[in-house]
Amino acid sequence: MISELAKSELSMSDLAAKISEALAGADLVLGWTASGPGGVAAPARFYEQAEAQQAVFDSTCVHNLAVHLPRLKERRVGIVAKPCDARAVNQLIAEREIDPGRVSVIGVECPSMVDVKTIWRRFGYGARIEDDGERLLVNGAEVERGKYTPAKCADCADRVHPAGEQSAAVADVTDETAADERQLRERFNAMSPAERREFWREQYSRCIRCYACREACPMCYCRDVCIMQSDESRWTGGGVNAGDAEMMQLIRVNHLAGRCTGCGECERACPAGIPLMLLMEEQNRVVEELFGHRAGVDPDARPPLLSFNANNDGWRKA
Amino acid sequence: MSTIAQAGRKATDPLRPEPATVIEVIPETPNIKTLRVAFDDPAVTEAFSFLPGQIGQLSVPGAGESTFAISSAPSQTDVFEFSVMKAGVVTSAIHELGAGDPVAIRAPLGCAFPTDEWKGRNIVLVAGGIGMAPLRSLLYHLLDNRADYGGLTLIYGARTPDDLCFASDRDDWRHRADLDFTATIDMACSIWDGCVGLVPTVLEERAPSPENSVAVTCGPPIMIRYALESLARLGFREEQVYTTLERRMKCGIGICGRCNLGPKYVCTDGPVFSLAELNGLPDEM
Amino acid sequence: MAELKLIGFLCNWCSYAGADMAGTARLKQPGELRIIRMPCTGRVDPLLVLKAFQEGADGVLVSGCHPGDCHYNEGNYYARRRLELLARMLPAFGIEPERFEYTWVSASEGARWAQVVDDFTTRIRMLGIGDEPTVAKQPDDQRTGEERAVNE
Amino acid sequence: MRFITREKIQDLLEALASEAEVWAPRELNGSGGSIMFERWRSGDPIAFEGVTTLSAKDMVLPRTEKLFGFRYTAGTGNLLAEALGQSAGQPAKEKGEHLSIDPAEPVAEKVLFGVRACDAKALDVLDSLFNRADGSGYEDPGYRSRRAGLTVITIACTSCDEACFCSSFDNGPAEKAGSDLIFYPVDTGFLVEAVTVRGEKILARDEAAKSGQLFEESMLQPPALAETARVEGTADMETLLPAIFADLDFWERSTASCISCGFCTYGCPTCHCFNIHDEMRGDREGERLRSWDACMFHIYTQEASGHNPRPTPAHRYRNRINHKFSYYPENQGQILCTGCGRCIRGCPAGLDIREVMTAALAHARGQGST
Repeated sequence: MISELAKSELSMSDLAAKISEALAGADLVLGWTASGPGGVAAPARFYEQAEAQQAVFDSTCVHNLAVHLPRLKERRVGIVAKPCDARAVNQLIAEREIDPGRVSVIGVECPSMVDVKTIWRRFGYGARIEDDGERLLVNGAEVERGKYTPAKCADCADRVHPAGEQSAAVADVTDETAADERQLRERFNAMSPAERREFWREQYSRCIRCYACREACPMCYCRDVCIMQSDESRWTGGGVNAGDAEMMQLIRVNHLAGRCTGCGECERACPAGIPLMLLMEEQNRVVEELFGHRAGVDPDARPPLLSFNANNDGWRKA
Repeated sequence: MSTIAQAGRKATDPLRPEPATVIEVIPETPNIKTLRVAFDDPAVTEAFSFLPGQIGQLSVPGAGESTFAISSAPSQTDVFEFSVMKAGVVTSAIHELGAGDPVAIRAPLGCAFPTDEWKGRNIVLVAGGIGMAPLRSLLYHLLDNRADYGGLTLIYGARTPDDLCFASDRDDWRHRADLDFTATIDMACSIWDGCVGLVPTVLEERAPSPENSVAVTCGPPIMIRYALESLARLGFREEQVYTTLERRMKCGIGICGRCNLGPKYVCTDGPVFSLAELNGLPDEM
Repeated sequence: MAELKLIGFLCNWCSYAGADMAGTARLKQPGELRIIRMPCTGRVDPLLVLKAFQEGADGVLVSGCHPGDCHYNEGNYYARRRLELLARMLPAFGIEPERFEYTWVSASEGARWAQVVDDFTTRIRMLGIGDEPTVAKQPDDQRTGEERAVNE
Repeated sequence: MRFITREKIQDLLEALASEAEVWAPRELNGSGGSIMFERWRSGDPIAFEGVTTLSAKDMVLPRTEKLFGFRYTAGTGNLLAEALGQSAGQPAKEKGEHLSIDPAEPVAEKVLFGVRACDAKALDVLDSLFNRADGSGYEDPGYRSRRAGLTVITIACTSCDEACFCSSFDNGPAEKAGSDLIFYPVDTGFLVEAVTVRGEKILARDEAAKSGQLFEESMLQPPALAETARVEGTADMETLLPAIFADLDFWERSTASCISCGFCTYGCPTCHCFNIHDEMRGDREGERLRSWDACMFHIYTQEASGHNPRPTPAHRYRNRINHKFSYYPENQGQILCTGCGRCIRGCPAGLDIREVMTAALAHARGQGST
């Protein structure tokens, strides 16, 4: 069940209290501690109420922890979730993958995440990131927040938490926001299909087939029997090459049709920096255009590709 | 651009198989077939030999390669056998093969049963289902060198009479005076007038003496587990008990990484292990 | 000039029979389309279409029973959603959307089938040979620097 | 020591490129700033700073490598089969097929420029499995010929980042093992030290250079090297890890955030597990390929029967740690980790192998005392 949201003035002690409270009914709570590699938050599990004091939530809590829920089906789990993470929880419930009775969501307002990966690329791995909600500092010097806001946050449509309350500060959307990502998207949008094919081949040539895109995705819960890595299926070969990488992503896009909640974890996880969300975003847009559906907003909604409308689906006349 | 020819590489590349041909396919059970195979190159046949318990990589190029115990007598090397249970992609392709079809083989791989150490001792073989395959090779070796060993006992079981392999061998084994052979099935049925009972149960009923004996067991993991318990109850110590393991393998030469039990690789340090060795390894079966 | 490769995924119960009818009626139709018989358009995984393009198809046509007439009652209703989504996603994948079509042809519409094939083939002929198959199977040894865009 | 200016690096690579493929680190476009080893061509820029996203191991263990090609042809195959078939009264060659396997193909000589000591050392670590110098072990033909044709030019590290931990091991930021030449960065160029005869030959090749002398003598002092983070007690893990192997609860808790992707192994300069698989090109011919595989994948140990000895991410991570710090040292005499930190920088789940190592050591020592 999605529990009430933490109030807007969420302090770390409130968060600890929420986690302690959840642990009264749960075996463990998924959240973050501050001590991750590179000095940013890292995912953690809280089993005992005494551990809850270590919990943090800040703009480096980029991970979507809902990815762990399908593997924890047998346990009663609490999960600290940003609004976009909560959409994934909702979608897992909608697909009957997890039992809502065993999951309690500790909703946290999202201050808008920072793009840790980009900051580190630019300032070196482990560069110190400080974010007081207004000013963003890297190694003690203020930087322009907009440049280090992931596009998914800049364009966030989840300012209203799926549980119903207003989610507070999302970064000001300016032209500078997520500049690199926007530039890439504009460039992509201007391409012809043939140019895009070339673009993707170039991108996919860097894929090393580590499956981080799949494993980081909360909705890719077929995991161990996934057809893109199977002895049985011949959808892809077993080698590392651009063609198979392309097929892998076509499989992912297809299988996430109407199910992707847009959390961007696939792209964040990709060590080769392949802009996977270009495809996911486009598909989410088309799905909404065709079926008026946004995945994970309503845990009771029927996935659009598992249903049909006999009378109104006629896009092409016979 | 200069290149280095791969000259100087050892004469044999361990990952490169030798072309071979299926001579005959013998259906054993609804899902097990024995393939009689021979290398295409007479020089390869000439150089080929194996010991009981050793394994080989049999491939249908295009479908892939898989690991099997060599199930035939080590004394015969011009034509030898793999008994293959249909389970995945490669074994399904193998089951499609007929006489004359080409295959490729890397063999022998792995280590063998220490039959030299066993000379003068009684040998108890305990097999279930497809687990008879490696023990069959061992049994033939023991029979070929019968005078070197003491009493020879074989208990071989399967779920139903149809699931017992090596029908023509069994006829022979049953009539041999120098082999105490019991075939058993899990549950009684109308077409079976022999012994009925699970292999470990039958083993305890037959109660072979641990005195100056070695027991060798191979079969489904659950059978092995209970057979090991039964052997312990009969008084067999862990260094008297041997088994041969199966794991997913790819390279067969201890480098691709997947078949290890702790620091030991089933493909090279095994597949034959004494229970004493196994008990010293991490439990990751 | 190399021959066009057109792939048709046809429902067994209607379009395949319709194509058969067009054939027995000796209706004139172009020969580039290679037909794959499917049990239902509901079985046409959009990935089959994409795989066909990846392997070098110049055009892919899916044809099934008219909505409302599915042999399995609702297979083509599901297919319609998937195929429309696929059609709109093709440009993002880098495939010209004109190279794909889905349509409905019943078992009795032999003449209509001939028309569909003719229209589709003509359209693809205008577009010409499509993208080379993505050659997947190149061992990494041949990985070279010049195929990549790099910062100058 | 010998010295080369930064400007002359291009001339050096130019000279080397006339005889072999040169590979050097380079920032890629459109990849969010990744640095990768790329084929170097005259005039290409080189990324002298930073660590490549992937290691250099694909110089010796390509991501996908053709083991051999094979083809099915009509015609005679096995004489014995035919003889036996005739005596049995059945035609042996029902399908008239014969299998032939292509001979090995030559591989190109390569120069790897600008690698870090952790990656060069990793080659030395891999040698102990794939290509033992004393010939006492396995010799992998593909690895061996690639390695024999590989010249390794290493740049010692004068700075490092938080994920680096090479100082935890015998190697460090200027480790020599695995390299032919070591370049020490100084103000205007690099002090150069030859490690092998092959390295010395490069130092002696000035006469071939278009722009005159490449190397000069220098009295400059070698720079101060980087000091990385350390995990203490790495050498003890070989004997300590087996004690806590069976404590799956420990492994589950300490690796809980692992999402079971393969980046840590694919990014790792020493991870070398592989898959062997066949791909057909049409009906009559195909290739047997060897491709990277990862022990973090479920399918890696999945058996056709359905049984999997390492069914959860914790089982798999436990194997990975044990392989690196216990099994490999026991079997090959070297730790299978050089502290490059890629698995830490690149982990999408923020898991830090150093924390798992430290926790495992503490846990094993704690168990030992009770």
